[in-house]
Amino acid sequence: MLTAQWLYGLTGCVVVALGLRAALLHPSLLQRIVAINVMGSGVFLVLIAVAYRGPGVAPDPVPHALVLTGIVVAVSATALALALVRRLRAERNDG
Amino acid sequence: MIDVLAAVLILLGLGFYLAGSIGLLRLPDLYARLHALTKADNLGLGLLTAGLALHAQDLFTSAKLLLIWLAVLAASAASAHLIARHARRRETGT
Amino acid sequence: MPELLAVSALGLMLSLFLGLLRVLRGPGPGDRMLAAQLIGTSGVGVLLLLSVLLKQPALIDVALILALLAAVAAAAFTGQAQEASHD
Amino acid sequence: MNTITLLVFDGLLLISIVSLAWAALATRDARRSVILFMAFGLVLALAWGRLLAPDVALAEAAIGAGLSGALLLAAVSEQPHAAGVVRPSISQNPGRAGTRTAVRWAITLLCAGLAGILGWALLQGLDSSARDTLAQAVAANLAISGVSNPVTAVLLNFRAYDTLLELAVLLTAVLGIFALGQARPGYQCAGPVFDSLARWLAPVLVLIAGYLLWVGAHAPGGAFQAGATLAAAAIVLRLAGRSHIGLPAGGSLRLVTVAGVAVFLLVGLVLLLLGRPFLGYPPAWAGALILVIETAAMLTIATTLVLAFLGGRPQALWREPGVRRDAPPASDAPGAAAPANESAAPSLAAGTQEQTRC
Repeated sequence: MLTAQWLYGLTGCVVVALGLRAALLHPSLLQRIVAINVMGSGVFLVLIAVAYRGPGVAPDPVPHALVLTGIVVAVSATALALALVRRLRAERNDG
Repeated sequence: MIDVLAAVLILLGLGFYLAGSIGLLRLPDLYARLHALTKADNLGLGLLTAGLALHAQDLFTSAKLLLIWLAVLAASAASAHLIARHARRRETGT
Repeated sequence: MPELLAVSALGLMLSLFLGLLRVLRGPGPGDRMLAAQLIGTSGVGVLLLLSVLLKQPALIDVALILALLAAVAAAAFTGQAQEASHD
Repeated sequence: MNTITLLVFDGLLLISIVSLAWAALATRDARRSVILFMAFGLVLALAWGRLLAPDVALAEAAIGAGLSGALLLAAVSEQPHAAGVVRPSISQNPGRAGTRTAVRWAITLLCAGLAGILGWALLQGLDSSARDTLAQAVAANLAISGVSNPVTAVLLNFRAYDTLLELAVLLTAVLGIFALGQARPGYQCAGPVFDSLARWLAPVLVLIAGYLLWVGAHAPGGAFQAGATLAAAAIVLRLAGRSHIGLPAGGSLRLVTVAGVAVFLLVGLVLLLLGRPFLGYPPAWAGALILVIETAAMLTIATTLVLAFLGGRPQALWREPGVRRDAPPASDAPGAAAPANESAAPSLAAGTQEQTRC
């Protein structure tokens, strides 16, 4: 097991926990969206750490492809969530 | 010879970076910090890219390094202007 | 040469870290944006050094994208700041 | 890099990641949170570079540190106050305060426990020797994939289904955004300084997008990174207060929005008709087919991200068919086409008819 693997992987776990906690507890909807993004980044950190094979060795490309997909899906989900927040706010202002 | 020159440029760049970031941390107000930041952006990165461009094998890489420096230069000039104006507007309350 | 680059990468990482302290400390949004700018510039430098150290020429492209988008970020910040001062 | 230098480097990087994540989520000020989140994305891009994942670093630099931040900042700017949409407080009753504290602690402990389990599973997984089978399969088949960048080979050949469905997710998100409301009005002009910056930044971004698309076949890059960069070009123009940001109007906009999924499906179905498996490219054609799909995917991704930034359906999309329906009865007049064009031209501004030159 490489030092970088567990170092970055465990950091990813900590980031997931931080994000999940804020996603559940934060009073602001907008920052819950940020929290979910942070949580996703923690997962990406774990995946890329698992793919790492040491300096000078080609890493596993499959987790890289997964994370790439994940980043794009995360940004589109964020955009949809922001549109929902916007609509929610408009409805509240009307009522 | 070229390696020595590249090393000197890179180390000088590093010096400006550190000076800029220490300035950002220590200087008293936003406008003074703005001043400090430009050292890191303009000179620090400029010297660093110059050193790495000397080190680079092909012309394409050197061109990309130059473009990076120009981009950061333009971005930092524009954003320094915008941040300063924004701060002034907040102060004057308009 | 690699040793020098490694030490420089470490130095730039330190510069990024100092910028981080300013981001956390603030106090105003302008200060934070400024410090984020420093983090960006240091990050660009770190990526350039890593591209040589790790023999990953593609990291130069990453640095290029970061540098170009730093301007977009600054504009997004001030664009919204203007709207905020509008009302 | 020797071991000690590398360890200190990693340490600084990881402390930055954790403290930025913490700080972004601890604050109640939404704008501060977003700025910290952007810095977080930037530092993550360094981590991807450090872990030899330049493809991911490119996407993170364009999306994580750039576009997500721009999206969130645009949302923050609309908020009536900086505190964000605060949930209606469940109860102001002080008797409930104790319960709420207990719930907070329970959730915190739960998250810590989850991190512990995740970390334990990770370490177990890293220890096991039965791995790398997928990496070996990719390496063994790279020659017939049509590209030499293994990540692109996985995304567009070996796991092309995933990417097709990912584009479908993007399309769904756009439709959801359209359903939720209209695009937000445009920005004010940022002034001459930013305008002159945008003037050269936008074309450079378009150029880099093309470069990333092309280089993706044999080096890090590809449709996602290129699409995000292209979207950044349009967003720069939008932020500079331009009315024309390069978004097509009306039917063309719909076409571009579905192009990624459509071209992907078309290629798959044609291959089915030719007796090959769905999306099983013949090796001789794989490179060209991947480039075609990636080009369509890039345009779709860029359009999706720009529409996401606008935050709702552009008026162009909905008004234009109406204009067409009205146009034929009046078409005997030679000027009839002109109003239709006029209403389409400002609609490029996507919901901002009042846009003026800066």
